[in-house]
Amino acid sequence: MTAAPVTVRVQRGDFDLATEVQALSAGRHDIGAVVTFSGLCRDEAGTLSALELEHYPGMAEAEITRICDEAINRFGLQAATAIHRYGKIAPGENIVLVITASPHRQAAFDGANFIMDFLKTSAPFWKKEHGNDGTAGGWVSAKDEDDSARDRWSD
Amino acid sequence: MTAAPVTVRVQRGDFDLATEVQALSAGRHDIGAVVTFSGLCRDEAGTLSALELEHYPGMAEAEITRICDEAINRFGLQAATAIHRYGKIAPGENIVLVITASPHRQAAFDGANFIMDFLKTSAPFWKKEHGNDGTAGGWVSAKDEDDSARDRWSD
Amino acid sequence: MASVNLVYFAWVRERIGRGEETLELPDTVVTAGDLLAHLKTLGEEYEAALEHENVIRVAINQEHVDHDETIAGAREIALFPPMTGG
Amino acid sequence: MASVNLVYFAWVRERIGRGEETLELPDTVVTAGDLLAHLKTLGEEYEAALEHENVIRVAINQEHVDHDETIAGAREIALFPPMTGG
Repeated sequence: MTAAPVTVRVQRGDFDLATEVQALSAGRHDIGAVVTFSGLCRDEAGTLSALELEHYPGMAEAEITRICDEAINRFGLQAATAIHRYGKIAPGENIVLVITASPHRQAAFDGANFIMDFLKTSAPFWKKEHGNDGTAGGWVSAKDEDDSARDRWSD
Repeated sequence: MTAAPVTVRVQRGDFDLATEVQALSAGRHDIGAVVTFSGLCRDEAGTLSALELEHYPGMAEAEITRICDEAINRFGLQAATAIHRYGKIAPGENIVLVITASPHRQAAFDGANFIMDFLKTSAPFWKKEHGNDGTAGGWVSAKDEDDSARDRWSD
Repeated sequence: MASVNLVYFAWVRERIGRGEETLELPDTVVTAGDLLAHLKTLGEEYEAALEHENVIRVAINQEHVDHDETIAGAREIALFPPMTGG
Repeated sequence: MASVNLVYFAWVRERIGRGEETLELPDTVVTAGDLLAHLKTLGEEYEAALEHENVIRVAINQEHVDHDETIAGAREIALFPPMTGG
């Protein structure tokens, strides 16, 4: 197990990047690198009114915490934060935030990358598309490339 | 050459992470992933009063811009920002910020990682340590591992 | 017969037509895979939801399990499609 | 003889004792490496600064160059140690 602080939240509302980075790093002099990943609702075609994120309350938090703990142990992170939103999210809005801190840069990069790969493939969230024309579109399909991205971390 | 916006600044004062991310992504619906890297002044031993960053004015901006342009072309980034501070920087303070944006997450991770590796080894900055006891310590030595990190991007 | 709470998400929930239910399971249902097979006998909504059994993910007490794992001790079993968060 | 602006940084600057200067270079100085060799004849402060020639980085008109590159057309030549930013 790890003594590094882990912050995990699943919430409807938006998050503030600067506030979360500050909470993770303020007052510490031992952190050399902080990496953040923000995942946004993307709509290049202009046909999307919103993504609707469904989640499994309880398990979502538990699974993300397991992923963060694993990343901390594997990469020697000093802290990790993961926040995932649910509900309707409009194009351009935030969906997910991951923050990692470490003494040196590569661990922070790898830790955030690892957390995102597992979050995509094992955290219980599902996306449904709502179209600009009022239609409730289909459920987004899981991508093989997300499984491949996860599998590259296997030893 | 690239049409993706590049923001490069070399400045004495601090930067604000949220402001810079906002400037890069506001009003866009085509960005799916934003990665930020913050490099901080680290002092685990508690013996450092400050790092002093010297730079080569003009070339520092030009070289960082070249690195960002290369990253944009190589990884298909939608935008890149790199801000590097100079002057005296106390433990816990920011030294450098890199931000990348792309449709999908791996390009944003790789782009920020690439920019940091080249920024470390080819942007004209030099660090000098100032000790808590009033001594001006030595110049920080370049690390072989930074050259190795850069060289892994060679095709 | 054991009683277990079942929860469904995303298109599994939509096709079955409810988000949760409590069912009595016959003793012949030992593994998660057995559970899926049993549910498919309960009506066409279950058949439609679980048609492609191999893509259905199962969590017991909020942890992922393979289809061949036992459901013994399960308070809550969740069935859902592959995840698409992040 | 060509006149060129030289700029120095970090411990190269400290050891030479100044941050910039303009020098007339003899025509025998063709490459960046020739320049380093020439400077080392100008006094012990240059010798101390450039003792380990292979670690000294050279930039011409604010772009990195190898020691075997020509300095023809240089308006500004910079000499400095390996970089430690970021």
